Amino acid sequence: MKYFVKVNGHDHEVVLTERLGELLVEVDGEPMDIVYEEVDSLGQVLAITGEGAAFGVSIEGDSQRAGITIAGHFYDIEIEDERERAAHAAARAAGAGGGSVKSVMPGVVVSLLVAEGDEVEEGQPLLVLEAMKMQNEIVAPVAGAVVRIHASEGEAVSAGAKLVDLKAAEEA
Amino acid sequence: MKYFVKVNGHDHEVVLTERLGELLVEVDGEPMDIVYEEVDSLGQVLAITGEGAAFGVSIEGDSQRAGITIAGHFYDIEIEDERERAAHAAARAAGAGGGSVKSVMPGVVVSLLVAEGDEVEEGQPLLVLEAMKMQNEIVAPVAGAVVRIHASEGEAVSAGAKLVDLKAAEEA
Amino acid sequence: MFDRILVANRGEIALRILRTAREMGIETVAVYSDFDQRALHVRMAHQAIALGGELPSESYLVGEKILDAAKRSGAQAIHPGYGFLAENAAFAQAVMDAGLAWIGPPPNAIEVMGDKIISRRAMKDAGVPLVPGLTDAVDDVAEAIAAAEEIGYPVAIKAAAGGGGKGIRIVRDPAEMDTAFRTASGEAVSAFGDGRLYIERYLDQPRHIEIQVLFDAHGDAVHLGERECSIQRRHQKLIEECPSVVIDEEMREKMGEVALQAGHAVKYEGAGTVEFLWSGGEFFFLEMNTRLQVEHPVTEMVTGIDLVREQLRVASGEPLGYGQDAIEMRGHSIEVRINAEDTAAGFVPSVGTVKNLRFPGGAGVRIDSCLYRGMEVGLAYDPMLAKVIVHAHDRDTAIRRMRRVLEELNVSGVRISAPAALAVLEESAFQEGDFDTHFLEALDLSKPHGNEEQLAAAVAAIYRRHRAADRALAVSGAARKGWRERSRAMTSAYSQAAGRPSAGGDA
Amino acid sequence: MFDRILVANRGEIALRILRTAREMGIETVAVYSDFDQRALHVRMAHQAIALGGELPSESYLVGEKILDAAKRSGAQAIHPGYGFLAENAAFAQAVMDAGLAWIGPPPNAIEVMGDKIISRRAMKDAGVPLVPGLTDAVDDVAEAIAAAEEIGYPVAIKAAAGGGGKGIRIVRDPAEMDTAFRTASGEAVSAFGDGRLYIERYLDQPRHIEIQVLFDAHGDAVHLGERECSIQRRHQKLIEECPSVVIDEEMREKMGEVALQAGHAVKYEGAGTVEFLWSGGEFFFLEMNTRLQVEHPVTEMVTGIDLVREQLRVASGEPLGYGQDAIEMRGHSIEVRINAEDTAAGFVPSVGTVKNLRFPGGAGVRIDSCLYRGMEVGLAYDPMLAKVIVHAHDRDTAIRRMRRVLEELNVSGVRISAPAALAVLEESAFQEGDFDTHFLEALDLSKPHGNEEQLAAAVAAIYRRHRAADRALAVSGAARKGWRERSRAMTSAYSQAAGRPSAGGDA
Repeated sequence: MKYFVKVNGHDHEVVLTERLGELLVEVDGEPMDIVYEEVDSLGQVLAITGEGAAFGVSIEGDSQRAGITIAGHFYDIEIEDERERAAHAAARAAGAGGGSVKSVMPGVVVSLLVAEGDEVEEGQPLLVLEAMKMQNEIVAPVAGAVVRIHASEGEAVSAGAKLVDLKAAEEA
Repeated sequence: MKYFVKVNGHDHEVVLTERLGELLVEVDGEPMDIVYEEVDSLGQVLAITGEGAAFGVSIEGDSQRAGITIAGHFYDIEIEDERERAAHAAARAAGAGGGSVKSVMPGVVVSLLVAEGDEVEEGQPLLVLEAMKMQNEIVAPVAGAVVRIHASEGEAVSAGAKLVDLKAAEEA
Repeated sequence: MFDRILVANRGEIALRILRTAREMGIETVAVYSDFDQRALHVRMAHQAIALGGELPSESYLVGEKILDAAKRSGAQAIHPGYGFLAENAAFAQAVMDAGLAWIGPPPNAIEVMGDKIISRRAMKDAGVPLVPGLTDAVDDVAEAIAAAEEIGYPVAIKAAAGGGGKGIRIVRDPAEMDTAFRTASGEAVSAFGDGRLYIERYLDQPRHIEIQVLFDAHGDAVHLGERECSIQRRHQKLIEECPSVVIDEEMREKMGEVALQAGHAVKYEGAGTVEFLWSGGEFFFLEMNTRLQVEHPVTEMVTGIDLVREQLRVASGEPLGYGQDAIEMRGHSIEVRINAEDTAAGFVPSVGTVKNLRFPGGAGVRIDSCLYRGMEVGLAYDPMLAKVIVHAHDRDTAIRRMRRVLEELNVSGVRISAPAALAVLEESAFQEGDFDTHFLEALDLSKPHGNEEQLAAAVAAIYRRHRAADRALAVSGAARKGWRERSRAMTSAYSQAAGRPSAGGDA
Repeated sequence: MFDRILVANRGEIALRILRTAREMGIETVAVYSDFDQRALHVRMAHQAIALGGELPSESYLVGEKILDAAKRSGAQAIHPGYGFLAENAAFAQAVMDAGLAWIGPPPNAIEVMGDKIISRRAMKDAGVPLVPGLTDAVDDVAEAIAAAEEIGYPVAIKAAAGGGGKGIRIVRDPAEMDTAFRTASGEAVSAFGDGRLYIERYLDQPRHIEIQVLFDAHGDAVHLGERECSIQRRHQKLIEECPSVVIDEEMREKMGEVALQAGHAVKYEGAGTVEFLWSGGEFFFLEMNTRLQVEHPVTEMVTGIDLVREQLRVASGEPLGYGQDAIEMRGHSIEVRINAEDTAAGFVPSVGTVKNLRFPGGAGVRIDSCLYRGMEVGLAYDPMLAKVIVHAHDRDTAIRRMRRVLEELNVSGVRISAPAALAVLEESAFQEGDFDTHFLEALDLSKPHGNEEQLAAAVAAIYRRHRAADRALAVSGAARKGWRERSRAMTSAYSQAAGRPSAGGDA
């Protein structure tokens, strides 16, 4: 099985092949010699690669998105297998042409600075979001038109919630 | 439901009664005011009794036998409900008249000091058990006759394994 | 000394205070909101009193509930920790009016130091050096621009009632004043209910250096040297250390003297911190924190003095019993704050349930933490979950030790600030002591700092493959699972037959 | 200094050594038996080399495997920890013959000190005070009785090759000699393959007090004060502290001088411990441990010196660089060993899988542990899982701190020795410093020491009731469980397509 693994935004390909009861591991086209040992059911893994380089690895997440910690550093993981990648590519193609500004953190919308139909510049503040008692301006990532506003003033929003739909100027 | 709970060898009775969705707790005939809150699935419990005395409690074990740690002290628990108590009492009555010396720890039998049929005094060494590299003499708890020897020299035994069956002198 | 004290706080600071009290033979009373029913501070106290309510505003911030809990528990004194009611002069007064001891400075000292404008005026009178600026609030943008011309750009606009970085804006040019003034004022109103702003000079390559002081009720006082807190972002500190590389013995004495002067001016009692901005060998009074601070452990590690113990001794009327000569600083200590936040995405808060938990160990390592497996991390409370503190004979070894410690630490279920701290510790400029308060914001934390991407990719793929195999086996496996493994913890509050209210119920 | 070292050990001591090496910028190589594949020391090292085999005799005790691992990993030196090959002179020689540095004393020093009879003779020649007794082995019971008459009863029979309490018997009367001689001899043969016994006076109310020494390769040496290790059972220590309440500055200097004399007599290098029996102001040489000891952290806490760091410095040829004047003792430190044993049932070993794990935190607490959730505790290896060490400004506070710490500690899945240690710390005689080496054995640990029996009974009943309710719900609940929750961990060792042997395979 081939996996497409984005690690901190960088693409890697991992191929796992079972042969005679052994799992052969290939990363970015090169075979990787690895001992993989799960310590518990909480995502603690021992990995020993090559000539004995040892790593205590912690992994958490679901089948699409995971976080890995190795020696204190965090690796953000997005993973797709071949079938998923094909399915996702088809979905992206179908949905192209629009864009949503999402909340990167949970918080409360303190004030809306634009209205539906407004034309906005890239970097123009769209709304003020308060999280952990700090106020943050959420700005337009591109120039364009405000198609729809999903949040109202005083509303609590969760991380990943759609705030504003924009139609990019070049699409208009 | 009434439970017979032996705590560090001392008998206590706990009655749990559900009334209108609340569990009423009675210990040794007295009502106990208790907040019981399970923190996780690993046996961590918060208990607050009476006027607010708070305890972090750790519990582990199975439905018959458990260990509880409160503020660093360990409580050995044997628990039976009414039905189990009746069943166990019947079993004990049926099996009366014999006694087994059991291994209190896992180890290896280094030497047997008695043979089947021997008469032994209370305190007389029956065998030498080596555990954690220390040799320990296992002695007869009562005077009597050696009915059967379950272990042989060099044999590894687990904790709780029967070593020697004795017939007490007063039963002879 | 007290027989029993109540700790009006939660999290790591509640535990930290409970620990010292226990070690002094003092009984401890914890209070808790409904959200915190399973918290470690509840389980580790002798008594626990429910305050009711999920939010701070319904629990830890409600003075009457705290006072009622103190009365019910028979506590003789209240320790407020930091945050919540710690710098609330009215509450301090109410505690004393209720006949209880307040483990903190006199209400008047809190009040004076709590207002930036009044405190600056008081400090000016006491001869404490201030950052060039106005001691009065500016009323509008025009006044602000006039003031800035007088002081010289760049200037900082700050909320008079502020703290923790809220309501602060830097202005380098008159054109920026309008926006800055409006947003700072709005933030100040929303955060403190007080929109007054004042203006001062903005210093270049400033370092945040603060002096720990201890005053008894008999007029005696000592300072315990400095803490270097320049590794911060939006005035939220991430890494603190003691001593500072830029402070020598002479400078320490000078700053210590000034800090004691500041405290004496407000008749301070107990433990407090005088914060300074340090720039090119000059230092200026910023504010005085009239409470125990988050970063107090680095001072404890280096001086060997237990600050909570000293707070309790002072509050019970004991004299300090030692002078400045008794204070010796040994070795070097560093603290890293473990916050629930995604530092790679601009330090946004991270929420979740703590799953795996592995703390570092070994020599010279101190863990002040409220973390436990199964803990829920939400948005309603402070994101600081733990502090990791190291001590070693010199700064270089302390940095190496902290790197080792952060490499050992593992918390899963929420994102934590440890990788950002590790990135700072790996920077050679930090290692050489060459940094200021802008260091952390200038560091690109979105860029990955680990070098094991291929390994991470391989582990992720194998892990996913194993889970898929598990899922295929799950149906047959479920029947074999024992009765002790459960998918979630259960909760019950039982009251006795006689119908007395449960101790865990609403107070 | 070395670039890379191999640690030929496991458990907490392997981690402890790895930690200091990491902090010194030295790369670390771990070795492990099949049983230890998931162990923390494997996960925390830079490199890990499998030795193969489940038992110590198939792995950590096989010198050739260790040397082969060192060669493969490119390590320049080997640290043996304690136990296993640490006091094996032949192995030390083999390491040196292989061109590697041995982080320990010269083979000859190990050899002389490893034999009780030879070492006593050497110490007698060096003017070190010995317990009245014979320096020669006694061949039979008659000779033993004659020797005992000369020395005076009570006497102790000890194995010449012994250690750790094996092969020791106390004889108070000639009539007891026959049995004692036979069992001691048998135990000595089985434990050490050497049945030789010697006899010495048995001291009343003896305390086990030992001196930590450090020698460099250039003839310089310092002692680091004493450790009080009298809380022991069958010569297995449970609680150690530094300093000892019975040792004043003058006595410390005297014992320190003698300890250095002992080391100089065998041309010692590195860290070592000279053990004394102390009785009524007199002290007598017991033996010298030619390695780092389990209880070394209490000395580190009080002196501020990292003993492993000093071992590495000495082994790499560096001079100590400081004299006796530089050694200052500050405050008081106590260590408790956390063993997997049921102390209520006579300290029998406890086996199982570690489930819950909660370590204490706060100021003055050090955790040296190899514990992790899911760890299997078996019989093949030492039952010591962790050491908890505290430091405080005085002994009274250190005791209170340790009590607080043991109250916070929670390990479930195996029984641990912490409740026994807590029982000792709660005894007023211990608190007053009034104890000897018989204290622990005289304490009735089968008697419960906790006072919350009724609470325990109630919690047990409610817990059981909840589990019964879970069981009733289990079938419907199982389907909802996610793919990440599994009943057991999975293991795989993969090798690459090209067919090179896996690094995790047999060496």
